[in-house]
Amino acid sequence: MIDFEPGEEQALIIETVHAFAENEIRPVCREADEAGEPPASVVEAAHELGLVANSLPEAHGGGGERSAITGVLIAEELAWGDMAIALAVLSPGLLGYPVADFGSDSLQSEILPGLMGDSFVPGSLAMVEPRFDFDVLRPQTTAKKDGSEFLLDGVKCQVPWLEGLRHVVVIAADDEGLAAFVLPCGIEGLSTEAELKMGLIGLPTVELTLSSVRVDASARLSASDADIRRMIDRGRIALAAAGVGTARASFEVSRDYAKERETFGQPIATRQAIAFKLADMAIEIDGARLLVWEAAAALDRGEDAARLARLAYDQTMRVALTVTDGAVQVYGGHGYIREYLPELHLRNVAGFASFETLTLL
Amino acid sequence: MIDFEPGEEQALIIETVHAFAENEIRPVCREADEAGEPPASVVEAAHELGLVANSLPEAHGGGGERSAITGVLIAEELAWGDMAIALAVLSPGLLGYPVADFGSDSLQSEILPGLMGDSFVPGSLAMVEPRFDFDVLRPQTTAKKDGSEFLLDGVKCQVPWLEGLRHVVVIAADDEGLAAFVLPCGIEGLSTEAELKMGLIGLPTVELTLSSVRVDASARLSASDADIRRMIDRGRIALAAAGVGTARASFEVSRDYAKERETFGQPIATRQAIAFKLADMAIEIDGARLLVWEAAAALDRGEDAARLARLAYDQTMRVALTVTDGAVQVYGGHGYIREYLPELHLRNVAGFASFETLTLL
Amino acid sequence: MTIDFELSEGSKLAQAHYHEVALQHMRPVSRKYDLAEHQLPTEWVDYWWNEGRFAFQDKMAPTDGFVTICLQAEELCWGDAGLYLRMPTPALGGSAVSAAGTAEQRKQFMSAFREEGGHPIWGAMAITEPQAGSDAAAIETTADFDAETEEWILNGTKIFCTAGEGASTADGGFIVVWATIDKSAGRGGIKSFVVMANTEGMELIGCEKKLGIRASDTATLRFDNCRVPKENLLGSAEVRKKDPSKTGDKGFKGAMATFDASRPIVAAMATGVGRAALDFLKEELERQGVEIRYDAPPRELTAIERDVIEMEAELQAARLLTWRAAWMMNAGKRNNLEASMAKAKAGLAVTKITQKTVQILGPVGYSKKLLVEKWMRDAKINDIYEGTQQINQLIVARRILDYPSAMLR
Amino acid sequence: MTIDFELSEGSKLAQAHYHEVALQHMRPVSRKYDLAEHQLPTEWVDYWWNEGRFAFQDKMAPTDGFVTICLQAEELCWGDAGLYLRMPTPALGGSAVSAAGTAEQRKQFMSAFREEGGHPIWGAMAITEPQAGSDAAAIETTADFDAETEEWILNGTKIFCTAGEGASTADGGFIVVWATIDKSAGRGGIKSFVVMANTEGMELIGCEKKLGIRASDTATLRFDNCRVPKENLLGSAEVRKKDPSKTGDKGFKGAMATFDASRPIVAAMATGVGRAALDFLKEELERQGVEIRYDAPPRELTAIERDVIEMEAELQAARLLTWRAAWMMNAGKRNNLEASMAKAKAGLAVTKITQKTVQILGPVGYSKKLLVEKWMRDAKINDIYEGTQQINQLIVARRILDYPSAMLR
Repeated sequence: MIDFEPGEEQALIIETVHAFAENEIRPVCREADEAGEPPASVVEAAHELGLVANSLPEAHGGGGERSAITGVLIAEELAWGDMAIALAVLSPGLLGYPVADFGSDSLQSEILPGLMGDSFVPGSLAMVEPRFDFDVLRPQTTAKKDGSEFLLDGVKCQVPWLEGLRHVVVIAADDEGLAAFVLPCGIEGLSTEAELKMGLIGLPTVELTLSSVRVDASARLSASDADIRRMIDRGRIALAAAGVGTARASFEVSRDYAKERETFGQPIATRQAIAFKLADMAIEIDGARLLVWEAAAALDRGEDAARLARLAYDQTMRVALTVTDGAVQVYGGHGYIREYLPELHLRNVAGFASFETLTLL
Repeated sequence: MIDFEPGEEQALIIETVHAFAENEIRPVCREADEAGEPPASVVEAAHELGLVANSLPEAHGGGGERSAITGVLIAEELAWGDMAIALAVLSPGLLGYPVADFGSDSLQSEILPGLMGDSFVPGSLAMVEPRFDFDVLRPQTTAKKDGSEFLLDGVKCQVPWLEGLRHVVVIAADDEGLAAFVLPCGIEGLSTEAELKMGLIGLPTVELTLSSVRVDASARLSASDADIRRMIDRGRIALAAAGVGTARASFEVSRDYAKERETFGQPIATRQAIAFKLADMAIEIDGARLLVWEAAAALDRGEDAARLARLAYDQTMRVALTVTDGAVQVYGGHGYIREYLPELHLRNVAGFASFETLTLL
Repeated sequence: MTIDFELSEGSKLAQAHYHEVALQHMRPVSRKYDLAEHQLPTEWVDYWWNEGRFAFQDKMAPTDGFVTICLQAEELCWGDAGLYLRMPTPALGGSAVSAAGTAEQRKQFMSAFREEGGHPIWGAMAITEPQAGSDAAAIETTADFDAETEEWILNGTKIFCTAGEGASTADGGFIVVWATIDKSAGRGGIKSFVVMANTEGMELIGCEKKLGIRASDTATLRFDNCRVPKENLLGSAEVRKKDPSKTGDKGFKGAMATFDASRPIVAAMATGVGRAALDFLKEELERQGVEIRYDAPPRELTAIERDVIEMEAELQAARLLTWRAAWMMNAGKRNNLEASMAKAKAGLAVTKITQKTVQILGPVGYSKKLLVEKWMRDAKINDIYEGTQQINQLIVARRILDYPSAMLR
Repeated sequence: MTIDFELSEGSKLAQAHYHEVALQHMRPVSRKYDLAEHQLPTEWVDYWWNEGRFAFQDKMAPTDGFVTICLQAEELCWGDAGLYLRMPTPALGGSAVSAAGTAEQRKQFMSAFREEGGHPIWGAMAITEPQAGSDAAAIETTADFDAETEEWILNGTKIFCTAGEGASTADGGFIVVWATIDKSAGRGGIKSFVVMANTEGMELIGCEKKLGIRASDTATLRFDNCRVPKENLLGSAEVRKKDPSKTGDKGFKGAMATFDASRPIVAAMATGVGRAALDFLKEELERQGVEIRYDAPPRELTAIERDVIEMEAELQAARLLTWRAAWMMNAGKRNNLEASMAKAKAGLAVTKITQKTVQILGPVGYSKKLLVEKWMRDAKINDIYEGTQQINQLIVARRILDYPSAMLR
């Protein structure tokens, strides 16, 4: 039965997360963008909400309530506060969800409790590679079986690398297709170089080089090629939700600015060119959000969501860019100044085409 | 030395042709669209202007003043009156220019004078084929050498077929690549079926079937594969000019309508949504026109204009569709009624993607 | 109660049923009545009157309410939007009566549409006037009360009245006419009146020749001292000087409310036309051996693949916005904003989708051998009627900015 | 005299020369001064002051006048738009003096920029105010005449003053400040005044942190009883109550005229940034073995091929509109409409082109290892300053509709 209203529990979660985004995240988003990392305080505070923990298995101390719909609702609200910080506070899921879904019991016991301890421990997933023609389904990073071990070689980029990171999930191609490995950050042969990028600066990322990294077969998750494709779908849908949240933030601040800012003695919001631009923003944002919800609902029903994920991701990419660019326009000269939010929103979504799995559900 | 002003002679031609388009073509454009052919009177009247004759060789009674720039200026003005009628009155060029450029003396003597006689004689060129993936450079219509003759087989579409047509130029692939043949309309094995299409209804066209059409080698023009590619460039540039003229007509009528039509006691042109739409139309039309001029200038300098032709053609296709669709929007409900021009303009440019060589320079 | 995109059993049955109807009874005569403009599409009208309107009842199962109605509109307009608008139903006239009428009025005017047998009849709504456009306050058609005969006397001209020929000429049908009973009161004076078919003083001037939906009778009607009994007034006769959309006047508000109900349906109709084009394009591409790779990286896609994927996303966004607006009516929520969002998005999306489809298909897309060119012409109406793109943007803008109409025109 | 797209010899030499300058002196420090925001780019400034400004003179040949100036702007902004705006030149201040000043004033204020040696100096124009935005009539900075000392006393605050740091602090430079000598007269009271660098009462508050063009000093300046001799007023001191843009007042009109001269240059700057991105993309694609087939049928193109071809068309359209507006100045034609057309088109086109380029290049496009992401940030300014996209649409709309500003705001 068609229904567009979040359940009571979901509504409560939205309310809580929105309040957090408004009171804790939004006020420090500029600081994080200039500093190149999120303030530790906000990350810890978010950790207390247990947003990721709540979706991890009860067996290891989690809430055991994994829901893609709830996940996208949370991602949108957090990203409404700030996309970079949202991805940072959700990063434990980059490690936790794959391990929970495809990790051996011992691996789960080794890793999951650590993600749900008293203080925040980030996670990371290395998917994207630094090539203009990178194809997420055909990584050039390889994993060669060598007896009871694997040998990993390749270069990854846009790998979240937050303070205190212990493990990173690396996607590579082995003889069975796509495969995922859990590596300790300190493992021999793994080196990192901090990345400078246009946006998402508040989320520190690295270029990750793997030269003959030797890991035991137990480090390989049981995820099949198909499983990892589904993981990519989950990532795209989650990221799309974050894009919707960013676009919504940009829409709201520019709407408010347009009502305050006066020219020729009238608020610029009374000019059709501005008013209609805002109207289109609102329409497109709602449209993209519904695509995201539909894709998430498909995930929760256990259906193949590849196509819906692609539609939601691509649509959000277009909408987020148009909306944030439009917000800069609405602000006029001030839109170009780092004192106001639109330029930050624009930078944060400009790389959407290659963000892929910067967050998971 | 950069200059954006037509020469004195060109200015005079524009003035004359515009007056003709305004007084003779525009008043009958709706009639032609409903009737499926241009009124004979307007075609004859246009013939008197000698627009095509003026560009044909002096040796055969023409003006010998072939200029791509002048050609696009004329095409824009005529199409400003009506695109279908413009293509009809310019159709002698579809036969005359290829014959003048690549025909034997005898063929020229046989055909050209007829195009410059007392009364209008149309021409035609069969290029496009009825396939969604038609590639103008790889026609499936073939010409097989058979002794001193050629055997032509294939199907063409969007072939102009006006009252009194005597010869049609057919583009086919022979063993040397693209080749052009001049066929009498009555030749054995050539059959036609009248086409019904969304727009350009005022220009009657047919689907042309060639089944083992046997012609003497003398019917093959000397045009090389490269020559015909250049012919295609000339067609695209000419057509782009017609597209610019159509878009300009749509812009002008909707601008005037917007100044007359009142809602809430004010002309709708005073609303930014309408005013800015009109402004964008004006900007895009001028931009497209300059691309057309630049491409035509390259032709007149004898340079390879393939790239510029493509840019001009594609840009005009986008602009013409956006502008005519926008004009319908400006008219609101009236834009959907066949009593007003925008819907006609929209239909006329909607097929632009495949018009290719419906006119030449 | 939570977010859910699964259609109910009844909705799925409806979808399947009306898709079949579209295939069997609309597509076969689609081109015929595009060419034979204004001719009554008897095959379709008779089918609907004699069978179609009853055909689905036996299949009844829990539906999604208004969403299911949108599904019907989408499927039937996937069949043919022009024929859909020519269906013998109360249409917008019915919506007006339902929204603003009393129980008696609903019974009096609507029951004929439920009776078996008889000849086909239509309902319609007449709002637009030659000078007024989308500006309801500028309505010049007048309604004067004759206290003696207790009748309202209508005078004026209406244009763009969809189904106006059928509704004005087939006995038993009716047209809801917007008129002012007090010009000085502006919108406050505007009321709607039910005028039965063939009422003396109502004259059918003719039908518009249009870009598309040529099977649809878009009528011009003249009212020359056309008398209707006072019972045919929908809502109260009281005139409020304040903008009635702010007051409780069920007359104008009710009339306006019909848009909140009809816009999602129009959006669904648009979606249907757009889907017709997109479905055909995808089938044709498949026939041509062109595959759409949803999992290929953006940088490896062909132009056509990206176009198709974008068109699918745009169409689905429009559809979901439509379903949301319709679902809100089930839930009894005010959907004025969401209905305009859906209408604005769907109208624009399908205009672009159908235009793009014509382009991609090249010469065959432009030819009347296929229906693609017709779908492009039909689709455009959705960007125009029931409030143009601009009107709906205006409504959305006012709502999101919380501006009264006076602040944003 | 006829339509001609061939550049003159001098123009071609200029193109080649400034392209070399961009390659040798701008690109190498482009990233450095993007990261070191507001730091004086000494390599570039010193080069320009000591060599650059004289380097081309010996190559003199018949040029295309203003078109050639646009070519310079395009090439140098292909190098780096931020550094271009930091060039020690009279810039917009110079345009204002040339347009509205007397021969003496031109000599007095501009000559220092032509003298050899000395230290680098800048010219600038200060119009925008915290509350005014693009609304010139709302300017609140006042200029009062002190009859005793025959000086104008300026009071107010200016923001978004490009090159404002250099022009206000390097002796010999100057800023043209817009101020009103009669608030009640609206635009009629607005005059422009030349304020020499380091004039007492003019204070540099600071520079804006921006999305892009970070090498450019976008200054905020406060004027606190800042006194300038009466000779520094550009144009007449007479106040016309009528909208001066309709009268002969060279003061305001001249000030406005500077936009007609500067907008084509801004459009050319935009084109340069957009071309930097497009050139790089095409080179990168070539390195990757991706060919752009200009002769392939639309239906066979890859998404990237179509993107590139469309970007080329958009960029070229912007460039030609720019050249036309500049050529009109050579021809002494009023180019107010065409200048705004070029500005509006170029600003929007390059915003989209650079954003698209970032997308196509994926992770590498988003990284600061390349300049592509910087070009996207730099390009956006062209959609905003010298009149936003919307302001230029407004100007174009008024002109094509022949509406006075009062009818279309």
